[in-house]
Amino acid sequence: MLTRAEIDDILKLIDGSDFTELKLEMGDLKLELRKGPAQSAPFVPKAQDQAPGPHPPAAAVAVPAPVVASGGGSEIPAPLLGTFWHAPRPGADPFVKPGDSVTADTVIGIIEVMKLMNSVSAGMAGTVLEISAPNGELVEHGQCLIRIQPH
Amino acid sequence: MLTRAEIDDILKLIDGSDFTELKLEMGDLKLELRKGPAQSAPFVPKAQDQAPGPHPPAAAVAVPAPVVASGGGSEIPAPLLGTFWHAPRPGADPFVKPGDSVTADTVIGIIEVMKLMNSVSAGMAGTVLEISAPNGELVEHGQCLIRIQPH
Amino acid sequence: MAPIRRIFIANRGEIAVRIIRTARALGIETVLGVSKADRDSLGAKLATRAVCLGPGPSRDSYLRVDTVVQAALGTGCDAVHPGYGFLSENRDLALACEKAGIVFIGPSPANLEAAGDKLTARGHALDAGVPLVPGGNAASLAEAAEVAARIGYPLLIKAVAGGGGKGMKRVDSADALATQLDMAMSEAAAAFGDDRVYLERFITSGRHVEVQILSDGKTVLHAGERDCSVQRRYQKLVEEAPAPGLSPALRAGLYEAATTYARHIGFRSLGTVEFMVDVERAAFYFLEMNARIQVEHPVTEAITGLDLIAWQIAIAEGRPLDLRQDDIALTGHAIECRLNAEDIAHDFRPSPGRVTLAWFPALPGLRVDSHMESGAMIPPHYDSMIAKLIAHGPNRTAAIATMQQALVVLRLEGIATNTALHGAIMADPAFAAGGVDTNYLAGLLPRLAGDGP
Amino acid sequence: MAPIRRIFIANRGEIAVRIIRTARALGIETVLGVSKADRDSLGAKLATRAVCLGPGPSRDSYLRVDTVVQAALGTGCDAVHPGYGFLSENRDLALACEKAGIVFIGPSPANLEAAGDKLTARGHALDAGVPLVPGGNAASLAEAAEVAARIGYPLLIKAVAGGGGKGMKRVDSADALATQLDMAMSEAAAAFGDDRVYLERFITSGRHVEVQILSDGKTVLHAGERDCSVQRRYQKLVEEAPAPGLSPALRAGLYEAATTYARHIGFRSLGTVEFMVDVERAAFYFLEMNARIQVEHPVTEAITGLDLIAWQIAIAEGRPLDLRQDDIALTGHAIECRLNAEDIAHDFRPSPGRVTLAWFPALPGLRVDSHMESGAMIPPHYDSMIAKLIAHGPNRTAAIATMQQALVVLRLEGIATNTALHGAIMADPAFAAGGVDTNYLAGLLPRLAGDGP
Repeated sequence: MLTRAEIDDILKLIDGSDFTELKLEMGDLKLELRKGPAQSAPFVPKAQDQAPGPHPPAAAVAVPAPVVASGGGSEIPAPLLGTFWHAPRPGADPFVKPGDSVTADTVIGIIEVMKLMNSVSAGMAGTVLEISAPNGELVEHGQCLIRIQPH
Repeated sequence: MLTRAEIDDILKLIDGSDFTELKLEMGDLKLELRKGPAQSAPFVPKAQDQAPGPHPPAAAVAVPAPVVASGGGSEIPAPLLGTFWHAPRPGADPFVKPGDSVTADTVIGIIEVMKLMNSVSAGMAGTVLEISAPNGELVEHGQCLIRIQPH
Repeated sequence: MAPIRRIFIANRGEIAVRIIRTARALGIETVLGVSKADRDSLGAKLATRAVCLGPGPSRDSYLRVDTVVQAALGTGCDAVHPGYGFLSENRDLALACEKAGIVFIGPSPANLEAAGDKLTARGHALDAGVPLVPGGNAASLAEAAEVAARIGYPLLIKAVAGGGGKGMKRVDSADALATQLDMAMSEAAAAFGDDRVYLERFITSGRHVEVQILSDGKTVLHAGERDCSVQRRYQKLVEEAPAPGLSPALRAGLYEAATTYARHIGFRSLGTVEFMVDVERAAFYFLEMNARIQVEHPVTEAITGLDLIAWQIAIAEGRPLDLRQDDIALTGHAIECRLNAEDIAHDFRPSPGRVTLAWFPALPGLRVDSHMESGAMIPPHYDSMIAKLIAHGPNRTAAIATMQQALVVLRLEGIATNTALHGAIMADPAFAAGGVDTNYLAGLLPRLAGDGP
Repeated sequence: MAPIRRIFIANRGEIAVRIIRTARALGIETVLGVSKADRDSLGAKLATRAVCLGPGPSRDSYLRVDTVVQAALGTGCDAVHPGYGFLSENRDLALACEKAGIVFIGPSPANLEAAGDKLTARGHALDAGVPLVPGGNAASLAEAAEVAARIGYPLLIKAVAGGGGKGMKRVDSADALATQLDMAMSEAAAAFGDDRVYLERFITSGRHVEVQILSDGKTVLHAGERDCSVQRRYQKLVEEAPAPGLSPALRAGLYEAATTYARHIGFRSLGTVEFMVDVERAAFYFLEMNARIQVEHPVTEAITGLDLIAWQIAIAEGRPLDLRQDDIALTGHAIECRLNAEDIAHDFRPSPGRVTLAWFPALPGLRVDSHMESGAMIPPHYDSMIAKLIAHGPNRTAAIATMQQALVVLRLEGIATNTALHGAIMADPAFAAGGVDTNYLAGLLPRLAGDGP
């Protein structure tokens, strides 16, 4: 498995070099990296450009497109730091569970920051593979919340 | 072009990771790296295991197999530090020049260490592409002396 | 109050590393809140744990009170250290910590209001009988013109919530007032989220001298003064302790004014009372009180032997200061140079980027506070300060000599730095003589560029 | 003699970095000869230039006199600094430099013969009237048995060309002599390419005290003494200056003997005269003279304020020592801990590998000499020492406190280190009392492991 630290190392290497293309194969994983303005970087977790400020509980936070392909799924990162909730309130059904189909707008959870509830949407269409972040625990900015198999 | 520092960076990266295979394409250059005992590493400049001690002028130094493939040629590294001489004595014809065919045993130059002359052989068969190290100047251990297109 | 076990550090850069150093020495765990741009920073590696607060820009990460408190709670921290800058003097953070049952390692919300708001601070100085520079606040151009008419030109516009020179503008005549007021207010809004400013008479020739205060709310001690007169556009560049050439009477007056002020507002924590000193007239004016640890605290640590961060933590834990004024002896002389990633050849523009090589020599008497290491990335979002060199010697000449050697020997590559400027200052006879005023650097720069006299 | 402009450093690790530090301060360029294993070392980055001498094993790179001289000539160096260990006391290198017209930053070939060969050194000590431990040389078992019969057991076998404990063996009785002699001779051959050994009475309880000498060939000065009694298998682990608890008379006697010896052999450079001190009897014995800079030189630098590498270079340039003995004042107390990459839980086996995190705190009074940085590789070919912590304080208690804090706060990860052992030594009441002898550590280790009394 590629660890986050290894990915960072590769990025650092690419960052400081004149490479235009890098292919890496490791077991199931195939990694291709290209530099250049015309191609999209399919690799780097992208931060939201807009600050996820405190907003009403129902306001959907635009989640960036999934960016890390590993083990056949895409990770949906936390757009902001806070407590991650699987369901709208204690005891309620979770927003999503493994096997569910989601669209880009499907709410997958809530991130609470000091009593302010920020809903998080999937940002892409696909099938939920795993709920990665535990219910009611702190997630940091960029941490994987759930994994989705894209359609 | 891949610089030496970039190669070192890649090696460091590979060294510290669990990668088994790495493919790198960059313009004309195609680089493949594999780890594992059964496969040869076609990439790392290999140091001689025997110390190139002071020996008679005519003694041929076993040069390691060429290891860095770049721009279509293989680099023949200096087996020891010293002054590199293109010819057996000042004014004489050089041992080899670009376009010459060489075998593994062909002497390609002399490395002088404190008046002791160490002859350096090509270590592989091929056509000389370039004499990389200037005549009469210091070469360090591992520095590219000449480049050869393997047969 | 219970001993602190885990500190959430709501800061970055060298001060995060500095706080971690003392926390480790005290056996306290640390959680560092980092922005995305600081994920691989030295502080993130040295902290017991690092959590990502948000994207690079400060307003989305380091300046978010709610996120900081949530992160501190979520990681089980029992205290927050705010460092300097960012939220360090933010009353909302102190209040939110209080509400959440977390120790704020700094003064009380009331202290922050009394000291942090510069207008309130001036009022307290008046009440305490501490001399003040003439000035007043202004929420509009009309009010500003009124104050200006009373105090005269040149004058300074300063951010009420400010510090570090941000939102500070000099106005030389009435026709420049409107523009400079606009700029100061928008800078203040951008830097502090608070556009309030006030006006103050500009002291044309003065020295910036400040007194370090430690107080547990009952015992108010000073730890000597620092001279921070070498400034560029109100940004301190070189600091030293003690201030060269002060008369014993002037020095005693400063200590007395500073402790009186701190006592007057019931201050409890570490803080600094800043003065403008008119050496010729042996006069000084209160400028402001900074209710936090300061960038230049190491020069005081060098001459006193105190670990100020450790004292700050101890006071926050509610422990009484078991020190008397006589226990704080000042030994030798210390100088600090702030190394910034900026291009002095191109109008000091910031020079973010990848540091290819970072190495500081292990010189006797030299301390280096830095988050730099080879391969470190200097993000474009923050302050350009990347290292502080602190030279301590038996006297000022020895400290300068050590600093000169450090500046020559260190390696900081891949980015532009102001190292050469520090070398020029240390080699300048006027600086060597000691006691330069706040105009000094503005005069030195053209001389160095060769277009001055 | 002309000033040196470019130094070839024939060494590696922390001492290469140390030499580069002073060279940069003096405006001298450096070329570092590295083995293939050290290509990416900190020293290689800090030197003006690095050239690869050969493969990793020392005998193929750092120990090759011809390659070193060729590299120095080929890179236009006008001087060679040999550091410590490796070729630092190699007469052939000094001669080859002389022949090639390169300054050897060390003593003359004649000095090296007089001091470096331990048998000759003993002869000179006898001539100079400096007290000696009874002993004699032995090229065969028969000769060894003869010397042993004269001096008695226990005895020590030492390498004539040796240093750093290599080739040194203790023999407790006649039946162990043959085996230990064999082992000592083969170790000596492997380490120094010279299998000659000599025998010496083993002083069962003594302290290792050494005197730092500076001499320009005319003026012979000392820079105080160092106590290096905390040793494991004749490897120094902790050193300090001054030696605790020496009477003024004993200290004066050591200084007198050291300078007499240096003067007797016409020594010109930096060197150290080592003694075994029997404190109870107020007696001391000459052990050897090390004609090079030593690992533990920073404790002397701390208490004298001298830059010993700078003085070594100045003497090599032919400049007279413009110092008198009175100019060298000893201030405070300094302690050095040698951090080794070794696994103290597994019989101190070396622990080479990749250092994932290296960070040392910027504590006032702490100096760190190291070639470590995050990501550094510790090759398996060399000495396991990776850093030296030097704590300097107004007194021994303060120095120990600083060292304790440094040991707790530093981060050295990815490899095993002996940091915890140093922590245990600093916390041990016997060490804190001062004046332990060379048996101290052998007694402490079982106590720490819990299987001692």
